[in-house]
Amino acid sequence: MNLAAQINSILAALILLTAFGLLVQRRIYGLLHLFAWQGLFLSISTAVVGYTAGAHHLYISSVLTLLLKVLLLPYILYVLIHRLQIHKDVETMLNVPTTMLIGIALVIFSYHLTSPIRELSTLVTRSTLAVALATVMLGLLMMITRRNAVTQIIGFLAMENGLFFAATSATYGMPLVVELGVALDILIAAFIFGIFFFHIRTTFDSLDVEQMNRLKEED
Amino acid sequence: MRIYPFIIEIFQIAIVLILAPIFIGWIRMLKCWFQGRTSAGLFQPLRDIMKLFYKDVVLAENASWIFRFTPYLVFAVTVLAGGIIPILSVDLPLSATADVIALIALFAIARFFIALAGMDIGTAFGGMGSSREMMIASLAEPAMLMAIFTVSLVSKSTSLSQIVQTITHAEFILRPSMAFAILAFILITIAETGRIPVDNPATHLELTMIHEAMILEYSGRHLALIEWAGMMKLFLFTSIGIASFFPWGIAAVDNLFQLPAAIIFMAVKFCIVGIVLVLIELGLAKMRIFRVPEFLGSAFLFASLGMISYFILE
Amino acid sequence: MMLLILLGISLISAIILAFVGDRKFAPEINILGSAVTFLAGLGLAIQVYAQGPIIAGGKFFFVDAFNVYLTVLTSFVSMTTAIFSRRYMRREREHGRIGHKRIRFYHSMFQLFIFAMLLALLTNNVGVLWIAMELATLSTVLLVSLYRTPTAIEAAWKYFILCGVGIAQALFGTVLLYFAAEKVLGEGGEALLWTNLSQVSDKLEPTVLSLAFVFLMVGYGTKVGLVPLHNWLPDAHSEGPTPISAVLSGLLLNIALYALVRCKVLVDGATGTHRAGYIMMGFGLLSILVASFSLLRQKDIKRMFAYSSIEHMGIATFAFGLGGPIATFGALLHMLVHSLTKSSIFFTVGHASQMHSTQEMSRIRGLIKGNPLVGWGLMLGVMAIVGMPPFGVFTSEFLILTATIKDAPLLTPFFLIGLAVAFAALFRRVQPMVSGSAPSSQQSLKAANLPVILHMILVLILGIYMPDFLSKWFHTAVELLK
Amino acid sequence: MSQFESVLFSIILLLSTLAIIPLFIRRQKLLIYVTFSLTGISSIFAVLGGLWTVSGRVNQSIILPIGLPDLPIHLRLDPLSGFFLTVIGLLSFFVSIYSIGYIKAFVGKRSVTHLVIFYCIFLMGMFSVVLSDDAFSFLISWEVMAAASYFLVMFEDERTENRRAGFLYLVVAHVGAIAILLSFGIMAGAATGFKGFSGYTFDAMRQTEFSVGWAAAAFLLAFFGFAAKAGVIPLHIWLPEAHPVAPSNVSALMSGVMLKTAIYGIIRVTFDLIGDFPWWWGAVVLIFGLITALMGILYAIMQQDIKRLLAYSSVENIGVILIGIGLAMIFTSFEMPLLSALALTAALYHTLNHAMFKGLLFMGAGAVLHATKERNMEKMGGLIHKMPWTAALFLVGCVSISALPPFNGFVSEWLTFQAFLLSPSLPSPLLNLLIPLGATLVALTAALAAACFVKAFGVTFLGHWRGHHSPHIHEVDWFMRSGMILTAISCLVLGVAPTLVINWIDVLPEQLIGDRIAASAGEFGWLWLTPIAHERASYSGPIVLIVVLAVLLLAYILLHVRKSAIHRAPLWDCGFEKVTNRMQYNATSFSMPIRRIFGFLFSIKEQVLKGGKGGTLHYHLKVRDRFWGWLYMPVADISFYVARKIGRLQQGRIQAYLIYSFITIIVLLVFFR
Repeated sequence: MNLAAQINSILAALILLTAFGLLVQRRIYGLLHLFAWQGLFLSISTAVVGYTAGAHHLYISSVLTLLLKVLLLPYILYVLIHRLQIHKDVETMLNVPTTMLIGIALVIFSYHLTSPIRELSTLVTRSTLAVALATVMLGLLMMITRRNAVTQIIGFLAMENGLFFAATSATYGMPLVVELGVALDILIAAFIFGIFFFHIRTTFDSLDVEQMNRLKEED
Repeated sequence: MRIYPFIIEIFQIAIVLILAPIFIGWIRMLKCWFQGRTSAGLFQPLRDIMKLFYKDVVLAENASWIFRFTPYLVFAVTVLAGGIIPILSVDLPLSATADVIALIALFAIARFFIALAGMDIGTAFGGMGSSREMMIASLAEPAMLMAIFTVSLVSKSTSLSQIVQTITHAEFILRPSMAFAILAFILITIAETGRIPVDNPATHLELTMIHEAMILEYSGRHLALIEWAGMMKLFLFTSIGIASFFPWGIAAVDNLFQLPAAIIFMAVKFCIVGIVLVLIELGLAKMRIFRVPEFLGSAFLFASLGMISYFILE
Repeated sequence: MMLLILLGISLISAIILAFVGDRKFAPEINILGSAVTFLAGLGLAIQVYAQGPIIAGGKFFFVDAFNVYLTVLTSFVSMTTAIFSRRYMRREREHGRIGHKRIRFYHSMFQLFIFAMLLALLTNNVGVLWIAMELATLSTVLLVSLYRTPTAIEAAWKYFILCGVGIAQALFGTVLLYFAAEKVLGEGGEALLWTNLSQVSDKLEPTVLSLAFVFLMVGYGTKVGLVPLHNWLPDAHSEGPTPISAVLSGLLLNIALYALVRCKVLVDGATGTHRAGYIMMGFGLLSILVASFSLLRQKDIKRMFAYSSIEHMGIATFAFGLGGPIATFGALLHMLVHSLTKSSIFFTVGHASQMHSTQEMSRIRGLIKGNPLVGWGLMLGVMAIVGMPPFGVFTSEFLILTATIKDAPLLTPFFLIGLAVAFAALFRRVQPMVSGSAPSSQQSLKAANLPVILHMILVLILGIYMPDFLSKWFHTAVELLK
Repeated sequence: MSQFESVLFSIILLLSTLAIIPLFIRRQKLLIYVTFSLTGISSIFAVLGGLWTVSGRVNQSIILPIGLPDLPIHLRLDPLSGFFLTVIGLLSFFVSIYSIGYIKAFVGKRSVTHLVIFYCIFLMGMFSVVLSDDAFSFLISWEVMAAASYFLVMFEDERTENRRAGFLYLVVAHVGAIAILLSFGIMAGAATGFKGFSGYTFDAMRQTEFSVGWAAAAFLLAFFGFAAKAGVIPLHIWLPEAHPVAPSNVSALMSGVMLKTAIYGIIRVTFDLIGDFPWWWGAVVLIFGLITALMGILYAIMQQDIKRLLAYSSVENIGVILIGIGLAMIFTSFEMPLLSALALTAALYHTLNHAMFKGLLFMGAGAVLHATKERNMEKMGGLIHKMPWTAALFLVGCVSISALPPFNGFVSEWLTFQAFLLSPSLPSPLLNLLIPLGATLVALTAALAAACFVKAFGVTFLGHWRGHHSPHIHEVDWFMRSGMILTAISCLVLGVAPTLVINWIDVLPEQLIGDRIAASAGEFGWLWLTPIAHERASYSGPIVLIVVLAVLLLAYILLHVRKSAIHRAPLWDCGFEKVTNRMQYNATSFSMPIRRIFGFLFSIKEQVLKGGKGGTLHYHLKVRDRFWGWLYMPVADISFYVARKIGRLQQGRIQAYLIYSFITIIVLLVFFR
């Protein structure tokens, strides 16, 4: 197992760690930092993979990641949080240990899922695909367990990170067109949820999504 | 084109017209004798009819044409039936006009219109009579059909003259099915012709009458026609029974010389039937209207027993 | 060339409209743009019809019988919707439900949405297909919340989050697809081109693809609105402005189903089993049942028809899953007639709710008396959508049902229960709305007649007579989807 | 002009009528005259085509260039369709004449435009149903017919009862249509195995041999579907709701001929498309026929609404027709072509007859409704004085439907009885024992029918007006009268000349079963009808008519040679005083004895309330269809229960939705990877 692979797997571990951190972090700033860190690890690993595999378009995407996920998005969120004055509030969550256990179960499950692919793959990064899938799942789990709109968005973006990581680890990155397109979409999404926060805040005077349950069938 | 069948036809219709009232007279006479009264004689019903013909008609104000048309129709239909049933001879031109089922339908016409007439003037009694009459009829008809079914099983036909011929020509065997059928038929005849215990032709006690309630408002020739038709109905039902169960003696085709014998046979049979009927009427009292379904139910039971026993025993 | 016009016009007009803003002639520009798009679509269709499938733009675009008819459909319905929204939106303005800024926003986003859908249809690149789908979602999210009422925002938020999550799954599926493809086709853009993939589909790694299909199914299935991923759909449809509801259920669902079917073809080719088909059948049947029973308890008119859209998407999905010439033919036809009928129903519904200034069905009465076109339009539209002849929906359901009896007789009862319940539920609600005498509170309005009449006539024609070229198209499409 | 041309011409004429209707929207009266005369003409052409097809034993088929891509619309004209075409056309011709007078009453009150439009579409639908020769076009015309009639039922849609009836009708009809679709699907599948569309043509179905199971499934589905349309109990529930509330000319058509298209369907599928079948199919049809006939007439007797009564009696007659068909099927499956030909002839004949007299009766009821604005018999009475024509014609209808000679109803019932009486020659002893019991049920039905129509006519037209204040009632105009007169005449003719009619329809059993009864039926010449053999049974309508008339006249003349005056006097009534109208027997009291006897079949709520001023008694009676409680309510409850449970899915919290998709992924990954 060569150096690049080692570095890559360490980064993968870190990403997984951050994912778990996101899952249980109560404070909103903490979430933001963790998210930024995750982005950073992601971009580094992308660069590393690009270097070892000589897939140069990966540099572009790593830079892209750096700009988007480490700088831009956290910044936007930061600004929003300030505007909305919610940087203080601490989110209540349903009990942490269970969430952790589920998270671990998910990691194992995704490992089990990706094992056949690992056999197939010849890439140095192949072992990290499980982590990627796990990150996606954890992001989804986070969106389920959290009640705050902002944290939900962060979970969503974490999922995106996971996908991105999957792209780099399973295959040496998607074709450039796709990478760019995805980035563009995420950007638009960012603007949209920015707008949304304000709408929600103005209409429900809080960002708790639990309040949004008027549209339902049962009576 | 043979001519004398037509003569027989006319002759038979005439006999039906004349003998029907006399048959009623005979029944009443017997009744009187059994009850130890002196009777009005054999021809009293005939005289009554004649008397009614000479009376004027008193008609309710709002009686419509139906009310006036009914007696004629009822009479005509009954006469036609009289022309179809083989009473003296099977060699009747009209006999092919209707088989037993159609025959019953002919009587149904009469009933239908009498019921309408009963509702026409719009009295409570009229309606009551029609309603009950239709109820009884609707229960009697299935039983009747069942009995006919049994008979036609034996003789592979529903046309009466055919039945007569098959039974007379076949050698005589005691058939349980026929026995049951006869029982059923007697009960049905009692119900259809409005005799005790189903209905009482003599009464005018409001709540017990059925047939009388319908014709309550009739008078004069209308009443005469209806009464006459009623008498003929009893006579004809009896002769249906005779034709389908005891046809021996009815003249065969192309045999004029059997006719006198046939007349005598017929007279004897009718006398006996009269006695039986009277015994029944004396033995029983008129039953409540809602016991009638049970009465007819038993008739139906006998009939179906007859059919079943045909399949099982014969 | 045609392609450029087709995609260009809608993009350009989106930009123009963004600048034009709320001038008097903005709606006309909107109509004009989509009309030109429609003409271009027709041109393209003729081209394809004449000379078979087209690959253009350095293999970036690929047009075959399957997507060209959807292209024409999309551009047509968007045109009629633009015509409809002219009068509808004007009235909304007059009643002060929306202001200038939002009108501007509405128009340009509408065009952008069309662009996204056309891109999704025409592109040859599975990745770009995904991007376009995401773009379509994003461009409609803010349209759904156009009215800024609490419920509208809630609906939009749910739409955004749920579809976002779903689409993310789809991306993962796409990644896996690429992973499998690159083994065969080598790295780079080539590996995501559908044309190449479909040629080598039998060489692709089955385990990976079956894994990929799960994610694609969930991802695109969310956008198709398949139970149990459907929850965003009724909310979004009922809260958004009616033209958007019309295009959402008329077009967007179709496009998503299109994407799903494209993927299914690959997976079937790779695995050689019918597993993907079974999954789709399961989802379809579940959607039919759940949707039809939910129909029974609806009070909001647009919500009800949203559920009926779920039901019909379920039918189409089921049919695609069933496979076989007749079922596939039926499914294609069903996509066509459903989007025509459903959009025209939404047009009438929009006017009906404007006339009574409510979406509650219990307060909408006597439409035929009030405005014959709206009333009869709604009545006949519903007759069509529940599958009464001589309308086109009957034809497709006829084919699908008879095929079902042959291939999956045990599923037919459930299918039928769904159809029957849906029929009863819809009629139970619609009949009192159209019939009877009009309440005093009812206001009169100038309805947009043309779209409704146009759609109904088309559906009627499709019901009793199918033009030769169309059937030929469908047959070639069926061949493609074998 | 060939048969097919004349039929097609009639359809085209209807289409063009539709085309010109917009010209007259402003001039409603003119619209009525134009459209109904045109529909009348087109139905004449249909009749001609049909008659000629049957007598000429034609078998033509054409293919129209429209329809599904590889399945153009096939049309076929064979004796079976020709016969039904004649039935439909004949009644619709009479009704069209009648409608001119009837619909004019609406002018000024409401727009009749969409009524006439859907009237045309309705006729077109019925014609094309019997013409179509492939599953697709059959279903299209079938549903178009249903939809058109639905809109006609909804004509006076501001009344809630109409809306309820329409809804019920459409739902039942649609469910039935789905079942029919399925059965066609099965047959088509067996025909081609779904290689292409060719299997959907009836020809393909004819030529295929079906496996036993599939054939049975197809038959049961088809029977269910058609039964739903024909109003076979327990699927009859919509019929007594929809027929009464529709405009009377429409209810005449619906009861008279629309139900018959279902009969057509049953015959077409069983005898023609499937071909050979086991005996129990026949038994199924027979049993349902018996139940329908008996229950139908019992419900009919209980009614107070005259049109409801007629609707229920339609149910009964459908039952009688089905009995004939069932017998025919049983005989066929035991290879007794002659007998089954007899039974089938009886069924077809009754189809024709019922079309006539039920049409007549509904038109009469319509006339009454038109004159009194009243459907409830409890308020009627004595109309015979005010509207003699209507009364006489209605009476003809009543006599025919109560199966009294010499009118037409009797002939078909009599033929049915003959078929029953011949059943003992069946090889299976069990059937030998059971079928006669069926015969007695038919007899019971017939007798009850007579009672029912004594009530209908007696309560409506005889006695005194029962309402509190009698409105100014007038006889209806000549259009309505002539429509009814023509129908009445055809009732009489069909009753008096059965042998000719049987000769005419003889080709149907010959083609479907392979034997014919006309040879034996006419062996005595046209005067006597002898179904199997003259020594077996015989009936002669003409002689009955002539002799009865002769004797009647003779008696009348004899009794009027001596002039004897008629005194009009007040009622005697056993000397009771002050007989008021309220004392008359009314609909409820007339049916009381029968209600007492058969009460256990209904859910009857009977209560006497003391109240009002002076302690007047009020009697309330409610006779309800048990099948509501047994069949329909539970279904509705269950589906709403399920709906409520499913509603829980959409419970508003976005987290829940996310969980759904999460779980979905997991499940799929675990089980379907």
